[in-house]
Amino acid sequence: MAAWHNVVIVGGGGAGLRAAIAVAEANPKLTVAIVSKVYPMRSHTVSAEGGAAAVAGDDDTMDEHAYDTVSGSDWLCDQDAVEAFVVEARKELLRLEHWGCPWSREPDGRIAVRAFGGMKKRRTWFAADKTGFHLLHTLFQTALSYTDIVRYDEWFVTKLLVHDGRVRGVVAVELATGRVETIVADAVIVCTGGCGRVFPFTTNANIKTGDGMALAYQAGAPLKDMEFVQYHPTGLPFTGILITEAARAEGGRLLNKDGYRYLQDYDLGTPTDEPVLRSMELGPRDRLSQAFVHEMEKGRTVETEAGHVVHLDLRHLGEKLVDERLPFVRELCASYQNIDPVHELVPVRPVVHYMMGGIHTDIHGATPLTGLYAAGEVACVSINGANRLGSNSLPELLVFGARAGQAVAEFVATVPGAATAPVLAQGRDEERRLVRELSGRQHSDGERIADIRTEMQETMEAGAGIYRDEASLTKALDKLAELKTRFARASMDDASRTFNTELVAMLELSGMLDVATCIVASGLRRKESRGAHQRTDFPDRDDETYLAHSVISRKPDGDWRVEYLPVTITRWPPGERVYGR
Amino acid sequence: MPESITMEVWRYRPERESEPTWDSYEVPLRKEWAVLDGLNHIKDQLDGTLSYRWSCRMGICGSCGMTVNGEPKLGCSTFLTDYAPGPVRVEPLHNFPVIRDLVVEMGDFMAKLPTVKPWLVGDDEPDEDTEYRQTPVEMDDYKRYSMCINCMLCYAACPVYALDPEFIGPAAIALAQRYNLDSRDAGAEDRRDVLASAEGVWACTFVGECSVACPKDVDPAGAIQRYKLTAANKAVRDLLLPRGAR
Amino acid sequence: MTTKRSPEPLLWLLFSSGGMVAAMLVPVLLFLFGVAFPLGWLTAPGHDYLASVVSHPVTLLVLFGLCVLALFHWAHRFRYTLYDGLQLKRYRVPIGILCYGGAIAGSVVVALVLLRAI
Amino acid sequence: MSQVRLYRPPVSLTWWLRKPSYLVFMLRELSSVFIAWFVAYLLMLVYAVGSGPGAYRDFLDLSANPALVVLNVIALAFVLLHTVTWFGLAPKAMVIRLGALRVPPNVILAAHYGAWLVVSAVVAWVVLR
Ligand SMILES: Cc1cc2nc3c(=O)[nH]c(=O)nc-3n(C[C@H](O)[C@H](O)[C@H](O)COP(=O)(O)OP(=O)(O)OC[C@H]3O[C@@H](n4cnc5c(N)ncnc54)[C@H](O)[C@@H]3O)c2cc1C
Ligand code: SF4
Ligand code: F3S
Ligand code: FES
Repeated sequence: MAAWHNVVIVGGGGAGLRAAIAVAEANPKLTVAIVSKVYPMRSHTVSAEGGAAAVAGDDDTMDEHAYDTVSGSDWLCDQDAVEAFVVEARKELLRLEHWGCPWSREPDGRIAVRAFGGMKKRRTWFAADKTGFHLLHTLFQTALSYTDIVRYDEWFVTKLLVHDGRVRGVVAVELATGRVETIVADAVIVCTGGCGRVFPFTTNANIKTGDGMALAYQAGAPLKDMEFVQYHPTGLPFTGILITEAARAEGGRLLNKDGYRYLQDYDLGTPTDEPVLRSMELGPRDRLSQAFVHEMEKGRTVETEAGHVVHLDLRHLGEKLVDERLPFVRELCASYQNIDPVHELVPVRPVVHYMMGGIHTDIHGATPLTGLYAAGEVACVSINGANRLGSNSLPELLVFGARAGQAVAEFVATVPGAATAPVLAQGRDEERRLVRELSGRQHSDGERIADIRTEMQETMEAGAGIYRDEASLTKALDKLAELKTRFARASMDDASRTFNTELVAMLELSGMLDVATCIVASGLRRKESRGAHQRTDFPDRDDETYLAHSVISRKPDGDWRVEYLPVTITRWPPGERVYGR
Repeated sequence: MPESITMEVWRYRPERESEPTWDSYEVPLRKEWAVLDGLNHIKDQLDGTLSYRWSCRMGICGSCGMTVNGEPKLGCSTFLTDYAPGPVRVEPLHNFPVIRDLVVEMGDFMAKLPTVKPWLVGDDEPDEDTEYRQTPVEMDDYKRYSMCINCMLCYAACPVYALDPEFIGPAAIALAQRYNLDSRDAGAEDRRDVLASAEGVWACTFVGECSVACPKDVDPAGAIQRYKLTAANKAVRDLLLPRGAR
Repeated sequence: MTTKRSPEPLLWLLFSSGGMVAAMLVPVLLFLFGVAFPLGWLTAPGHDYLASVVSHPVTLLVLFGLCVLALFHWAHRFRYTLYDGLQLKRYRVPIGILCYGGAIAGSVVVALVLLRAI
Repeated sequence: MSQVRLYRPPVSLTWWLRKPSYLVFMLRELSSVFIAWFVAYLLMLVYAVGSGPGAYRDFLDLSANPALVVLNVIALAFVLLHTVTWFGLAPKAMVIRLGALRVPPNVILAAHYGAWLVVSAVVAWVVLR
């Protein structure tokens, strides 16, 4: 069986939906399909809390937003991409407003903005603290009005089909029936989001398993800057559920076990009563997470059953402000931690949150592999460099989702139709492989998928955490290789074709092992410390050698190769990252 | 607190059986564990064949709707200790066809949703460079109805939906009202045919359980009730006023 | 299934108005005439007085409104009770005729009885 | 989805016994029958009043019949259930604004109960005067 569309978009999160609308708008004659392993409105974008950044007030300028982003990235971003980004971010957020997004407002009806970490001006648009939820539902509901957008809800993409050096479609499994289908396309946009689940303790949802990165890598497209994994300083200790940065932007304070605002000891400024932009609690995430590690080493954190924590203090904000601006934080603390932040301290610790790296694309979302595009967290354009600023990701997926959609619409108009027979043959091979996987793992002497996954996650935490070094990374790499061999023999309980979630977990793990390997291998090669990549054996930034993107790609023999690409610098030469002074 | 708790899980494996059965599992009882954590423990350690949906585990993605001890709940926001000493009975959401185990078929809702046009219908092209003004007071009018996570608990709670699957249902109507009441929207008239049909608000007999079940305090029952009043007023006006004067 | 001609909104308005007047007036009337007087908790008013009250135009109007609306309230609700409680929605046509026919017939009786009271 | 064999759980005829809240709903719906009964009873009363003192006395005697009293007590209970549930949902349909302020639902609720007391008092006064 086979289906055909001009454009296939893998992923129905913010980036995927925005791309689909862009294609539909650019050329209504094109048929566009969204293939997503969950219903689009369940995508992880729904969890984003804090907000989306774009210049809003008269006191702010595009240049300032760009500068904050560039310095936040530790100069590893491409500045042409950032310049395009800051201009279009505002347009996109307004567009979303016109589509009905319930942005929080000033009393006079204008959009309200809040402060956010690493930003020098107030420019984070928000919808209380459910920004991603409102953004995703607005996009999803708006997409419903484009009746030409076809959806494959709860279909899992297992392979990108490449023929003659060009991506020609995907193979996907319909979860409800187990049916495997080849979906032929003139171009594919991958919008599958991040890969936080390769780590044990993450804010990321269960679906964030880096499938798209693995699909692209397997198909021969390179991955960029994979060593940069963002830790968010404030996750709830047991679950890893995020307490948004907005909590600090509204005035929340971080305290160590002595009730001391410890950030002042880490060159992040001096404590003040009112939050000061780009200072103390409003410093960037990499620096705050690193400060935590040092506090812990000094024995000044609180030890709990769920590991070491510090405290986030929101008590002085008062009930009214919390309910108006941070209702979800209150709800989450009550449900998952059994505390009321209006009256109690919130225990928090750093948690894996976001992937700066991803599929290497240009500023139109195009990858080096013809016909393959990527946007959203799965892609690396790059505007985030070595450290993403909070609230830049939501506008990023809108801006580059839209750009990828427009670029693809142009691309498919120009390319000739190609032979489909070899593509369908590849599809049938993939179907046979999947059937083999399903039946071949029904033995009882293999390990459980979940056990291998847990071991992989622990390996990543130990080897590629907030601080890493040669030894830890090498050890992790060896361990991952061992896990790959063991994974090949792992067994499954479930042979059913109907909604087989164990099969999904198996396919996800297979991809995660690749993604994890890329993270570690890229980290091993970068012998410097920059942004989120901190090597204890190379504690300094080395612009001489490493002001460059690492690009990892798969060699035909299954091994990998790491290369470096220059960083694009337009107006802001590398400088020192200064916060709080 | 006991060390463990029994979870009785409703199973349906269409390839193996035509009728549902129950399986029992012993899972650790931890104070921070939600029902979902119990299921994950079963899936990862005891029985890989159990199927259910989940993703965000923070009550916002709407995937994990299930019936826990007879009530529709989000598995990730319902805690095992609240059911100690057990057993906890977990079933799929009521009122939906079941694909397998705890996974229900919600295609019906997905098909109905677009019929109420849940998107902003504008009067004219907005100015690209500015926002529509909307005061917090105007936003209050619809804010509550915009909080729906499409979790389907309200459908599982509504007996009318069970009896009359044609009923558009609580969440879809609440979402239509979310746009009807938005000061930026001009589409109320477009939505009226569907909302004010026999399968729309008039099918609802105000059981009110939808609002009780809703984990996000959307109050779909209120949305429907309000729309009944609106639709009735409109109908009277249509009846009394000549065409041109409307 | 277009709204514009569906009788549903008007029937619902009758139902709701009936629900409201019934909620306001029926408890006290039923308490007095159905429980308190029969059980002798209170003395029933004399015939002459009651006749003069009943024949007052305002009373007639109120009683007429109350009875007719309450009947339509019954018709609407009872229809859905049959649909839901007994799962009879497939017989919606005969049920509709039964319920609203009953309410219309009842209203005629109401009118006749009240006219006699003048 | 033709290939999946969906399981369609049957809806039992006594679904309203499954949860207390469903039962309350069913009883609430049944209150309409007692309201209809009240209309009939009221018409009997009016008819009797219109027919003269003798008929009125007969009606009073009839109304004291224990079976009828029991019926009316039950009816009263249902009617009260109707009143309470009816007032309970009224604020849901009504959104009343005073300037920028939305009248809170419990104020609307209280207003309904207030009106009920006044109406009941007036009726009682007219009847008992
Ligand atoms: C808790 C949390 C809070 C955040 N808060 C903020 C914030 O305040 N501001 C901000 O700017 N950013 C925030 N972020 C980051 C931001 O939310 C994400 O980076 C962004 O939402 C990613 O969107 P996406 O469209 O790229 O992917 P997602 O929304 O993750 O969507 C991925 C899509 O791909 C599909 N998919 C994946 N694999 C497959 C497959 N194999 N087959 C088929 N489909 C597949 C999924 O079904 C899904 O539809 C936050 C992140 C987290 C975790
Ligand atoms: S209205 Fe409430 S219960 Fe219904 S789908 Fe929306 S969030 Fe879930
Ligand atoms: S439960 Fe059902 S009947 Fe109406 S009030 Fe809610 S939709
Ligand atoms: S897992 Fe997302 S709502 Fe429960």
